[in-house]
Amino acid sequence: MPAKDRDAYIDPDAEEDDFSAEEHDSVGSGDDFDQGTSSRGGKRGGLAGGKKGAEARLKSKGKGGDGYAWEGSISRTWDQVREDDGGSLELSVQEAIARARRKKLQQSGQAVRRTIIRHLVLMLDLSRSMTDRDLRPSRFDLGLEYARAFISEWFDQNPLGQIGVVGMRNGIGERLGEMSGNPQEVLRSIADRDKLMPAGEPSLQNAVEMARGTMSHLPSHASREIVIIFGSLTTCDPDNIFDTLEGCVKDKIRISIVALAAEMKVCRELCERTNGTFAVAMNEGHFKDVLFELIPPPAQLAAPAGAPGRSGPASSAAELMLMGFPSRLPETSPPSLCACHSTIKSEGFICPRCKVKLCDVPTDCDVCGLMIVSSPHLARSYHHLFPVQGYRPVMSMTQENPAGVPAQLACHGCSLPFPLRTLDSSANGGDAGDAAAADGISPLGRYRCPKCAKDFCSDCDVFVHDALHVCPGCC
Amino acid sequence: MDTSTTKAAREDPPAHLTLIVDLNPLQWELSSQASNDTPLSLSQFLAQLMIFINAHLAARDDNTLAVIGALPGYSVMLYSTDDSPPDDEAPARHQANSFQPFRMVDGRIASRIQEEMEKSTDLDGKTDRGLVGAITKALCHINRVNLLSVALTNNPESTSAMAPPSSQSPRMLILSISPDASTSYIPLMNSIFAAQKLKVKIDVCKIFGSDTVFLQQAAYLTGGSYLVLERRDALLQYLSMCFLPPASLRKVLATPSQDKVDFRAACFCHKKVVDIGCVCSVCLSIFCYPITRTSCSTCGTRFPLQTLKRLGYIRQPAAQANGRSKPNGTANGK
Amino acid sequence: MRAIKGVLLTCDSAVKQILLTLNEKEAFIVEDLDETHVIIAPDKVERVRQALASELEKNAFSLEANVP
Amino acid sequence: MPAPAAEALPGQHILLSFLATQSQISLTRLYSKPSACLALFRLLNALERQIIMNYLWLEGPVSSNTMDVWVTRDGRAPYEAAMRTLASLQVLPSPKPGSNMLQLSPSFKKNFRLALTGGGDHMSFGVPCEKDLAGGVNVEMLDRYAANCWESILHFMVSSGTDGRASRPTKGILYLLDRSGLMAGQGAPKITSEGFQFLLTSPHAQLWTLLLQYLSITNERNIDMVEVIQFLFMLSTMQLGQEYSTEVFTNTYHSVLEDLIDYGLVYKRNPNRIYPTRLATTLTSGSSATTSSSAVSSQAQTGASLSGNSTVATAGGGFIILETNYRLYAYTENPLQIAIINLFVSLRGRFSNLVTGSITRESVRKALDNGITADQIISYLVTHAHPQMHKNNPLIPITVQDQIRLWEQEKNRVQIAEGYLWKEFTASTDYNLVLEHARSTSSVVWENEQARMFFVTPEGHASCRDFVNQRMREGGGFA
Repeated sequence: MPAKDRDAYIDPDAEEDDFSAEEHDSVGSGDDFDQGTSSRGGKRGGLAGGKKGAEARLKSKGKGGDGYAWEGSISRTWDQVREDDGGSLELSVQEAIARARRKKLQQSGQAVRRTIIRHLVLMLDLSRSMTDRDLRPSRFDLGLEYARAFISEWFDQNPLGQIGVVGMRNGIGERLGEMSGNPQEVLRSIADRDKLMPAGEPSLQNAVEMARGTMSHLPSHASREIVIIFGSLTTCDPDNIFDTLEGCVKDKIRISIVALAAEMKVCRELCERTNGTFAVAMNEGHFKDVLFELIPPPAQLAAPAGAPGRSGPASSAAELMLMGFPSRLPETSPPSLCACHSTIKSEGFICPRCKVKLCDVPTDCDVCGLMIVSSPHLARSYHHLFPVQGYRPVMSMTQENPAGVPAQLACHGCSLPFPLRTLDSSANGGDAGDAAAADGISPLGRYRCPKCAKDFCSDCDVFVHDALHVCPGCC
Repeated sequence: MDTSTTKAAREDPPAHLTLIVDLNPLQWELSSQASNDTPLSLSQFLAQLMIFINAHLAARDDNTLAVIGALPGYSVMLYSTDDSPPDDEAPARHQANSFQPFRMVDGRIASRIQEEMEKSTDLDGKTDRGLVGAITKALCHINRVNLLSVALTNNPESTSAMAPPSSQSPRMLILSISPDASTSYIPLMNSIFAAQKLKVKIDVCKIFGSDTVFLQQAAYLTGGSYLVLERRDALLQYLSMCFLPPASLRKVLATPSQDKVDFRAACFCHKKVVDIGCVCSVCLSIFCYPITRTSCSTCGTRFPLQTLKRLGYIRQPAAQANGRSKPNGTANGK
Repeated sequence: MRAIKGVLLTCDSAVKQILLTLNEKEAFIVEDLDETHVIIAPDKVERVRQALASELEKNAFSLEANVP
Repeated sequence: MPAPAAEALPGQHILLSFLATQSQISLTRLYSKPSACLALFRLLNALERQIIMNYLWLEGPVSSNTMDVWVTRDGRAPYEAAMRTLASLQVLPSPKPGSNMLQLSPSFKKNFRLALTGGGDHMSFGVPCEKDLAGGVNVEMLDRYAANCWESILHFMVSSGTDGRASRPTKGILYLLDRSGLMAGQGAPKITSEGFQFLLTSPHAQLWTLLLQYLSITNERNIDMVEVIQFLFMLSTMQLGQEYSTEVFTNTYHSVLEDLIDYGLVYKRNPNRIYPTRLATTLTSGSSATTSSSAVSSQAQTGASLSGNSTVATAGGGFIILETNYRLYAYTENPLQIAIINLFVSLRGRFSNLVTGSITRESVRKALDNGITADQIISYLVTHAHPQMHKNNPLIPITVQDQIRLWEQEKNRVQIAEGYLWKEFTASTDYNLVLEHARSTSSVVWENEQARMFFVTPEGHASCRDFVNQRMREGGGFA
């Protein structure tokens, strides 16, 4: 896979989401590991924020031993906040948030080809190490919570995908949920917390082999991915795991790991060889961020949309699929038997080919095998394929506006007027202006669509790119 | 007594209504022609619309309103509650005969529509762009208003931690007269999903013209009502019965629901509505079946030969290949 | 068969015991019905109420008194 | 609460229950003003409003079945309640027996349509005047004025219980307070327990309590009640900050106007011109959310007391912080608020913008003795909680809430019921017979089968005695 591909997919998020970025090294360095093993208190500090902060806290906290739960949950708030010169906190927080948002936006917008039909095995570490309480309330509970959120969000963005769930405990892989395209079904498989109680050692190899077996029969146009939430620092394998790795590479399975403890060589190797991502969660928020980075469909190839002929190696996996678009029967229609559960129901969807009634879409028709999707399902994925171009920050009204064109008074999206004077850059001096420019923040609070040249406010900018996926000016 | 009034106030949060008015002059011209069973001209319609707006504002002091006009090729915000009020008109005796807020809102909307209609005298402009633009603008506006109310919540000055951020329970009502435009399918669908995320109900009232499948889906997917005006002389009755009640009331007084929703999609090659189609696995473009091409017109991917064979590939005569957005030289690639 | 005018006091059993004690000083109970009910003379209600309140008040302790 | 003419249904505005007791003729006359129709419409709940809208544009009567089909299964009960309310207000009179055709009252229909469409020549929304720029009258000033007037009344009530330093309000107000049972005693009136309860309710509720009382004495004063209501409704549809001419007012309006100026609903600077204050313009909006942000921020104190209205969440000025150790900090310097807090808090210290104190058994006892209930104290604390408090869940520390309720229960360890004890039945049949009768009148307070005794209320006693006597006369056997 070309390096470009990885760039589009991996987010250099380790630095980005922590606001005191320059205070510590990139994720998963060796130091981090040492701290994690040497003392519990140090570990928590290491996760919480920069190492300097951690050391300072270690001294003050050293005698207190483990500390109490409530200490842990509040100890993080100030990591993210730094006073600006005037001593005001609010501005720096808001700016940091705005910067993070804008950085995220800047990455999208380039036309990439993405895998829409995805198959994913979500692997949960259910070993004893998950009972650790360095993430609140515990690694296990937090992991479970985020896994559920991950699944809901994943299906929201990949309506045609399927997820299977595998657990790792007592040295074996446990199949918790079969591959399924129904979010409810997948969620049900990890709904019962008591059945998933952590025990024993994890085995990466066993679990990966199990996942590989599940996905081996899949057609070539579908992606095969494994996402592992890994809390342990060991793996208990029956055989050479690197053989498994070779197998995964051969089968084009992409492995991504979110480690909760520290970096392990074997984990990074698994990810790097298979073009996946590896990340170590530093704290609760960061855990969620790195996990959710894995939700958008991975880019397959950095070819601009609509450019013909430039078919890369991945295009060999392209397929044409026959799909049926059903019509929905109203609740008032006469009840009849459905093909999938043989129960009598009045509402349902009619397969356009064999006219049999089905309960829910998307599904494969039980009679003729046609893949049945509703057009909204397909449409849900379109925004990945036709992303809105990123807006450029407007730096100054005089430079950017061609003479004779009056400046827009109100945001083209929400129609709320722009502030007449914003964050007055004159007061802060040129310094602030430069810094803002580097971060892609407009001092005027205006962002301009390169296509339709309309100005938008920062809220609408984020909304358009995060949720709407349509530029109000261009459409 | 105090607690009881408090409770009643809680059950019934202020409502936000965004009206999207289709102002396509061509369609209104058609609608007002005497050859129709019940001709309805724009001015008649606006008179009734104003009363509907007044009824919405009358219900509660803090009900908010935004009106967006969809004109051929563009859309424009006509009125929004957060606009600063205009300069005071000279008080006059006749003003004692109407409620001041109504007078102000109605006057503003009427004059803005007048302005816009004079600007766009071009009768055969494109119809579609305006509507989707209006919907996206409406969503941006609702999003912004939501954000503002959240900001207010976090502001220590106000004490509304108890109130959910979306106490506004926004709704959108599209008064449509133009037909579907298939080119706006993707932006419209994206808007619908954004509306779902914002929990905005989209109501659609089709005042003139045939059913629009896309708006039907919009109403269905967001839980709103879709209504084709059967008797256009009773517009006001329809509006106040079906589109005035906020979401909480619709649990008590039913509003018309759709019996059948068409979930078919338009194919990308001929913009035909299809029920079985071929879908490109890379970009999910829909093509009609049997397939007439060897590569995807959207992403340029070439399809494997055996698949084409399996799906009954028909080599298409070159003469028929016009009228689609086909990139050069890909149709006969293999 | 007989009907007598009176005031029905409904109370908990602790209060009932206090009432019985008070009754020894000054009889006001007309009929002792059960654990939680007594009938008392209508003209003595106010007196009983006050006596009971001051009796209960003896058992209430407050931090206030100790804090300046 | 001083009882208005009728008990308010839960969630219903007290004015509506008052109107429901009025004659059809008065109501029809009331609906002759479009502004009155509009104001009444705003007092109704959402469902009732919607039902009106459904009927408003229909020309002829409709069969009730036509409309009923739209009601969902779950909505049946609220729908019927709404229809009852509308019928009692004569807005949508119930159909004549034997028919099920419904339509809005013609007078209401005509004038509410006029209110929505504008037009006509009824002058019921007030005749605005040219702006008088020199006057220095602005919204803030009006808010201050209204708050002063209203708070001086409340302050007088509070201080009457203690030292009575507050200035005496006018005679009219004193009479009203006396009539409504909020204060009692000639010469130097004292606040009653109803009065204490009154103080803890929201300003909106307080205002209407007094105004209803005002309406109920219109008869003695030979003022036309319908016109008074019309005038109040007219004020409620006026705009804050706009000056209105009084030239078109009727005599009734003029005489009422003087009283309303005392209450702070109206501000009068020039002859023949008035400004409605926020108290007036929010009379029928049922919510204070319209309080302008300037009022909230620039004068947090007056804003708070004015807007501590029905919508708790939007009230701009919570100022009370209550800790789990019963300590209370109130960020206020408003004497009225301090006086009210003093009703149930033992205050310790006073600073320039802060009063501290704690909730103690004694202080709550004192409040309970004044007739204030535990729920009222708690709801007052909730309503006026400082924004910081809203981070807590529950808002008021659970220990404090429980303790206040326990203190209330402690006070009520003995329940007292007057009545008669029936005893010494010779046969159980006699006992059962009489008891059966007493039960049928549901007057049995206590019974004991073993001892053959039961206790009945005085009314039940009379009925039982008659029953027994009759039975004896008829020769029915009593042992």
